[in-house]
This record gives sequence, C-alpha cells and structure tokens, in this order.
Amino acid sequence: MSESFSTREIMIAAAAREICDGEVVFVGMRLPLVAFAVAKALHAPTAIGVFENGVLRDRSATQPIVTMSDPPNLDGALACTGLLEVMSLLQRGRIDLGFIGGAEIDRFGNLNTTLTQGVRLPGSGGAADIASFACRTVIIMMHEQRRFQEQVSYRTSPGYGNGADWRTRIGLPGGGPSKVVTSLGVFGFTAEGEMQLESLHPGSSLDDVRANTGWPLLISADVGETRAPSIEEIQLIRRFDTLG
Amino acid sequence: MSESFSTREIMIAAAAREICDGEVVFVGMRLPLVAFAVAKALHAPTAIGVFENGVLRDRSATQPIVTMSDPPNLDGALACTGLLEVMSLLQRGRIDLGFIGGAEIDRFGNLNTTLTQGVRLPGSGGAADIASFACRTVIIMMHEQRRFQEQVSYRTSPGYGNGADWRTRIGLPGGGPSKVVTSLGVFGFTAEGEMQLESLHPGSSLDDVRANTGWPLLISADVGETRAPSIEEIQLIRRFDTLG
Amino acid sequence: MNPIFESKRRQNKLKPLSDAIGDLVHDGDAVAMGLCLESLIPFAAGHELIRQGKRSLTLIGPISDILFDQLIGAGCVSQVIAAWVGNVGAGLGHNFRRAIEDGIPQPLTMHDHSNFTLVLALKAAAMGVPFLPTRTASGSDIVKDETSFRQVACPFTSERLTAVKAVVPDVAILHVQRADCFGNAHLWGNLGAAVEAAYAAERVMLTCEEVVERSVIVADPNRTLIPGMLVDAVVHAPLGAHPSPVQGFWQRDGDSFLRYHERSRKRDDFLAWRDEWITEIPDRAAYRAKLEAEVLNRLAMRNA
Amino acid sequence: MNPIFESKRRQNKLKPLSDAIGDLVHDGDAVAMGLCLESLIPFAAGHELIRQGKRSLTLIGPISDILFDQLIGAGCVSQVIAAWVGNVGAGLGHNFRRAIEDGIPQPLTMHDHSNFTLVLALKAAAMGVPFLPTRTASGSDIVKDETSFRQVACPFTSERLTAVKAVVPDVAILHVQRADCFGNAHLWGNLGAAVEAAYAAERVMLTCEEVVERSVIVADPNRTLIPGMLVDAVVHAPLGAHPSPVQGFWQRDGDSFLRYHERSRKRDDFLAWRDEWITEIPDRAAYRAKLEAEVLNRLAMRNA
Repeated sequence: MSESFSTREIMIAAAAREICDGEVVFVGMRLPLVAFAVAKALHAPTAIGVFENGVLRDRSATQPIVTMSDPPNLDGALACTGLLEVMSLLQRGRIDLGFIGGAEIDRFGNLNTTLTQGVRLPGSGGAADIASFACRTVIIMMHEQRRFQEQVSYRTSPGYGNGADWRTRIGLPGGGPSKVVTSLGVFGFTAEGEMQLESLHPGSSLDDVRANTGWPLLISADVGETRAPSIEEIQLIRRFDTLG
Repeated sequence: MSESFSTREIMIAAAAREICDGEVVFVGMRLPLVAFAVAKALHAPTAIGVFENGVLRDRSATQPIVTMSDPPNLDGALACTGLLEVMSLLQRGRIDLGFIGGAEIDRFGNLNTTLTQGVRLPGSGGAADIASFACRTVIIMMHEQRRFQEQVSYRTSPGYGNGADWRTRIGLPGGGPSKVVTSLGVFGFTAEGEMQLESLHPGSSLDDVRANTGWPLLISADVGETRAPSIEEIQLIRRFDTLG
Repeated sequence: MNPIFESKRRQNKLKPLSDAIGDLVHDGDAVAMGLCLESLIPFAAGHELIRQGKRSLTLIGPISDILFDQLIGAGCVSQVIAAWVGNVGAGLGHNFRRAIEDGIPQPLTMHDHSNFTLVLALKAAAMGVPFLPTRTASGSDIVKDETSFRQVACPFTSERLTAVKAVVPDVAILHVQRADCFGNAHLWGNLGAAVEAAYAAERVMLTCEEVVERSVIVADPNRTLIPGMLVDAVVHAPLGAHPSPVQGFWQRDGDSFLRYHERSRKRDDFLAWRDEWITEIPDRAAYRAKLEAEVLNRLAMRNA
Repeated sequence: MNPIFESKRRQNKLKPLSDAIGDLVHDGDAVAMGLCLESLIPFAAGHELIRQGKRSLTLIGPISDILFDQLIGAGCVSQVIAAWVGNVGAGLGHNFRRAIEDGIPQPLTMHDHSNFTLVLALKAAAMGVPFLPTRTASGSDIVKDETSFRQVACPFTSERLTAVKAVVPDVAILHVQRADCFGNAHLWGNLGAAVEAAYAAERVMLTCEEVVERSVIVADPNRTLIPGMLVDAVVHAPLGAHPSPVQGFWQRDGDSFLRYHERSRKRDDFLAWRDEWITEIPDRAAYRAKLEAEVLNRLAMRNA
C-alpha cells in the first residue's frame, strides 16, 4: 500500500514529524505552514502556532493563505498582538520550535538570506531572531550546491557559528538548529554543531547529496531512508497545500 | 458681586488657571482632577487628560471618582492602554503639564513622598516620572512649616535640584515646576530655580507664609493677591468637587 | 520538552482557588499582584495566600492598594518592590508603616520604584533582557538603590541613563474579566502593568469573573492580551477583585477601603478584621455571602 | 506651547490625501510605512508620495512588501531601514535589487535589521530613549552595522548585549480600519510594529477605511491603539491599503502582487506600470475605478 509523492510532499511530511504535541511553534510561511497543519491533524493536536506579525493560533487557517497576515489566518486566532510581544516570547525562551529557510547554508547551520555573490536578497525578516532564540530550529531548503556552501557569504541567521560552544560564547540563549530538511534528505547536527546526514529520501543517493554539498559532509553511522509519507500524511498534505 | 469660598476652592481655581487650551495634562487625583474639569468647562475645552493607569480622556468623568481607575473615569475614555504607553508619552516629551503633590517640598521645588523623620509614606507612584518629564509641573500642597523644609529628607520627585542648571546637568528633559499652589498663595520659580512668592490668597499674609516656610523665602517684586474664584468658577468647583 | 512548561501546556487549567494558590505559590516566592494599579486587584487570591499562611513572599506591583497592606499585616511578606504602598482611598497603609517603622509583625525590606521604573523592570523581564534604560528619576533618591538601578552610558550618544534591573516574578496573579479554560484571557479597561507582568513571570495564575468558551475568545482576538500559552492556572472567582473595581462588572466599593483604614489603624483591630474577613471564612463564596445584598446590588454594573 | 504640536492639537484633522502628504512629508524625511508587516500597508499614501515626486526619503519598516519596491523604483528613496524588502507573494523585489546592485534609478543605502531589532529601534524612539538592549542576532553579520548596533554591557550582570539605536521617523503613515476626525484610531488584526511607530514618529498621518464619530471610538477605548494626541492628519481613503489585506474590510489581492512581480522585472515595464497605476491617474478614486468590479466584490469582507 503505497502512493507516489513529490519531493515537496516528503519535505513537508518530514518537517511535520518534528513538531511534538503541546509545543509552541514559530511557524513561518509556505512549507512549514502546511507541516504545522499536518502535524496538528495527526500527532500534535494541541500545538500552538505563533506568527511574527502578532497572531497566535491553536487551529490551522480554514482557507488557504499566502502570507501570515491574510485574513483567514486572523479569523479564529486565539490572540492578535504585535511584533514586539511575539519577539518577547521568543527572547524570553517561550518558543519550542521555529522553522526557517535560506538561500545559503554552511556546515554549521548558519544561514544567509541577505547577500550572495552579486545578488541582493530580501533580508532576514524574523529569521535571525528565530535562529537566535527558539529552543530548537528546523531548517527547510532545496538541496543545491550553490546553496550548500562551506561558508555563507553573509551570516544572516546564526546556527552553530564556527562550531563547538560558539553559541554559548556569543551569548545566544536558543538551542540552535536540530534538523535540516532538504529536497534530498534529513540532516542532524553533531555535538560539535556540524551538519550530518541522517536519512536519504527515497530515490536520492549519497552521491546526489555529496555532489550538491560544498564541503565534505559527515554521514551518520546509522544513516537510513527517510520514511515515505503515509497515505494519511499525503492526503492531509494535499488537503492543506492548496497553493503548492 | 462676590461669594465666600474655601481654601480648597481657591487652590482648585488657581490650579485650573494653569491649564491652557489644547494642552495634554497628566491629571492626577483629587484637587487636580477637579481643576481639570473646571478648566475644560471654562477656558480649556480641548485639553486632553492623561492618567498613569492608561486612561486618556477629552471630557471629564460624569460621575464622581475616588481613583483614576474607577469605572466612571473609563466610561467615555478616548483610549484605555497601559502604564508603559503613558510613561512613554511622558518620556517622549508629549505631556505639556503634570500635577503633583508631596509631603515635603524644598526651596528648589524638590518633593518628598517617601520618608520623613520616622514616618514611612506611601512612595512615589508616578510623581517622580511626572516631575522628570512633563514640560512643566504644577505642585499643589497644604502650606505648613513641617512641609516647607529647607531640605527634604528624601528627594522623591526632582524639582530644580540644587538650583541653576542642575536639571540639564543631571539629564532631566522636562521643564520642572512652574508653579506651587498652596493653601496660602501661589509661587513661581526664578531663573535660578528657586521658589518665589507671586501672590497671596485673599486673607493670608506675608507673615503667615514666612512663618510656614522653613527657609528665607524669595518674594516677587510685584507680589499681588491671588484672584478670588469667580462665581462661575465656584459653581463649577462645587459641581465637580462632590467628594471634597 | 522543558518541564517548567508542563502546566502551561495543559488544555484545561481550571482549578479551585485553594489548589491554584497551593500549587503555584511557594514560601519565599516573588509574587506580582495588583498590576492594573487601582482596579482588577486580585483580593480573593491575596486572601487565600493569607489563609494558607504563605511566608517570606516578595510582593511586586506599582500601586496595589490595600492588598499589599493586608498581606504585610498578615505576616506573609518579607520584601516589597513597588512604587506606592498604602490605601488609595484613604492615604497611608497602617500595616506597611508598622512593618517598616517598627518591624511589626516582622521586618520588611522595601525597594522603592517609580511607576515607570517598575513597569520597566517587568518589561525587561517580559522581553528577556536583564535591564532597560530610562531617563526618569535622575537626581531622585529612588535611583540610589543599587539593587534596582545602575548607571549606563548610551553606546551611541554617550548620555548617562539609568538602567532598571529586570524583575522576574516567580508568579503573576491577575484578575481578568474573562478567560477560557486554556487561559486565553480577555481584559479591558485600564491595563497598568498587567500584560508586562504576565509575560515576565515564570508562572501565571488568573482569577476571572467569567470562564468562557473558546468561541468567545476567538471572536475578538485583539482583546486576548494574555495568551493561554503563558498561563498555568485559571480560577473562576466572580467578585474576586472586590473591593476594587472591574470594568464591565463591578464598581469600586469605596466604603470598604475607608472601613479597612479605620480597622487597620491598630494592630489588634487589624487582626480582628483579618479573622472576620479572611481566616474565619473558608472561601470566596463565604466572603461574598458576608457582603450585604444591598452592597452587591449597588456595585454591580452591566457589561460595558 | 511647543509649535511642533500645533497640528496635533487641531480638533479636526481631516484632509485630502494630497494635502496630507504635501503638508507632512518633505524631501529627505525618514518615513515609516507598512508597519503591520503584510497587511494595512498604506499603498494609497505611497502612490501619492510618488505622484508628488518626493525625493531622498529614508523608508522604515520591518516587512513592507512591494510598497518599498515601488517607491524605490520611482526614485523617491535614498535609504532603507528594514528587515526584509521584496514581494512577499513572489519573492525578490526587482526595483530593490536594481537599486542595490546597479544604482538604478539611483544608489540606495540599506541598513539591515531583523524584525526584532527594527521594532526595538522604533520602541526605543517611542519610549524616548536612545537605545534598547537585546540578545538577538549575536554572531549575525546584521549587528556589525555600527550605525544601528553597538555592544553594551549590562551593569548588573556584565553580560554583553547588543544596543539597538533608536530610529525616530519624521513621519509615520498608517492605514487603519477607522478613526475619528481628531485622529483617535481603532485598529485590529495583526499589529506588527504599528503602535510603536505611531508613538515614535514626530508626525503621524492616518489613512482609514472609515471616518467615524467620537461615539464609536469611546464605545471601545481599549481598541484605540493610536490616540489622537499623536496624530497630525486623518485621510479618508477606503481601499487605501489595496492590494494588501485589511481585516474586517478587504482580503489580500494576491494576483495583483504576482502581476506587479512580472511587470517590475524590467525597468521599462516598471515605468509603464507606474504610469498606468500611479502617475497617470489623479487620485485613489481613479485607482479604485480602474480596478474591476469583480475584483472588488471578490476582495470585500463583511466587518469581522
């Protein structure tokens, strides 16, 4: 009993599995928004979603939304407040999990959304704040060599810096990245803060990953295959991912 | 055409005259509350009242109130917000005039509401903040020798400190006290920041004032008599001062 | 998951008042109460603290009216961090004076703030920073208290400012108009430092006039000033702020403040008052029953 | 009386959009706009800035979507203080890229913030202090910009923190659901940094869906997040935030953002778009008339 699924769908499924029940999640937009809806429907019914514009929700929006400020994301919200209040929750340590992405990532999970060679990107938004303060972050990115660089050209959102106890030394209270979900696999981080392959998505190979990673990648001793999305997961993803 | 009036009533009338039309006034309780209502009815119809609990009003409460948080002071308010917002208005320089009082005052208009010899008083409340930031303050006090001291035992709310350019040196942006309205007269301040008698209330004498002031008091060259409350002022005071 | 958050993650946080106080407030805790200034003061919760004989509390609040005076007189308090302690309707607080001046019933350490510095101390904690800067009270004796205040230079302008130290309450106890069982709270009227305290505190306990369905909350999410994710317990306590006012529900019972002023003037009289109104009655329902019906009718407002 | 406040003291601040922009915004001003993040973006006011040919503006806003891209492309802007500049629905902002990468139509200085540091910069100004401290973005390249960020040591704990410099806008332009003619404004939905900007700015201009009587304002004073005492001009501009959403009034017009993305990809196409939608139409009424009735019907909400 299996069903075919897209790369986007397995990424959403993998992200959804990172949300535990009861957690307070800084959701973000696009894939994580769908992941949050799937997790709530499946295994995390009491998770709370927080959006940097000031919205707090305990249920997913019932209409598709493009931005966090679209009216369907406000309708049925538990609270509508402001950026400072939500950022205070972050800095105060009240957010369990935050989702972020980027144009470039390095081996220590630092992200760039500001400037690459010759290209001006939109900038941090709230990503640097989420990266600083969430008890853990999950990074979602397409896995391409230009994105997986030994060093990012601009460090917008801090991961583990230069590795080891860098976050503590620099005074970052949040826990840093716990997973990177890419189009090829799922990655964790070693105690030294270095990214490490944990599982390959069905159909992607170690060679694919290595060819698209700009540094000699650590591979976990028990690297496996990312669990394919169940039929239930796929159905939910397709229900919620109307803008996919 | 005259009418008898109490000391309390001439104090309220004198305080009301300090409010200009269009001003934003940090009102406080008791006498200033009545003074604000009288001023609005007579010569300052567009003045705005601000209360440190977070209430902003453009009309006086229609029922008598004991505290700024009594429901009649919230009914018909323009805005209900919080202490931090109102204090931000103060620190940002948005408050024209603030009323304050105290248990002790010294020759430079510094006030004590914290500790006198052997007596623990309730403390500053917002008085130190109003004294720091209002573009000018008007101080209202009973004129008794124990209250008018050469030096206050504890400086709760800064006036002109030790005189001259003290406020600038210490980094206080607000203008400091402009008037002291007492049970005996009305006082201004010299360019050096020292209190100076400007007018005596009808029936009080220079000797009364000197006997109740703990330092050699400056007397303005053109000291006169405080204008007695008009019949209109008295009627308004009696209408609003229901708790007097 | 962080164990400190366990109670915040419960879906139903409704508890009797005695359980909430028992579970959330421990001897020695720093407790923020009476944060709206003169309204929504959680007297029911305060009386339960007295009934349970809590000791060595630090009380935090800008102007918490006679609630602090009662807790001090009952011997629950060893320290106060406040801008004003007394009886707003009548002036001085007799128990506060006795404690400071004569150590009765026990010595009291007072950390004086202004209203502004107190809300800044709570805002710093709410924001998760160790201090916030201000220009207020320069040259005042208040800022000489080095426990709470230090000088700091602006790294841009070199101006000298006062740094106000963050105050992190162990518990914030707030009375609100309504909340759902998860702790999402609607409150309105003057807000004082209530929201800052809820964000600042490690634990948050709500007493409320009404427990409402989630649908009431989400019908006006901009009125949810305290999100349930910060709340550890919700107590249904109508009239729980008496004699202070609750916009939309109760007028201020001014006579009650004046009577307390007289009955707390002498230590023995205060103890008799405490027995009559707190320790000799089991709960808030009994307190309400003791109030005359005429008083309740006079104080009741229609929702506004 | 301080002359700067004269316009704030007027009892009737209603003006046509062109007068409000003409009176309140001058070449070289720092203008905060688009503060709620992706909703209530004052596009009508932004288009009037373009129509009046304002120059050398500094734009301030956390995520102000394509409003900033349009103003940059129209040559009004020499500096941006923001956390994110682009097209939220479609990604990059083409005019922003052209200005930064190629100096077209003119060079642009960018001061990068995170969302948190931007709201802190406005909050500092709102509070009247020159900086606020934070722990965010330590180790990020963002905080290397010494114009906006410096290190400061906590005088209590000695921790190193980042001081965020206050940003004081000359003008804040806000679109709100409703206001009275004195400028008391009710707004709801997600608030972003709107309230902080209104308190921070020297001058405040409101555009609103509805001008209401004072009685509507005082019926719910807790919804008055911007008090009239801070406001200098009120403009009745229904649909003034299109294509961004306005809770209770208008859904987001997503197609419009996508079409703009395509039509701004090349400089010449952008200029044609600007002519068609801004400079060749006289005012917002004409803009509204240009939108198809079907679009307006689709976007309209009942008050929620």
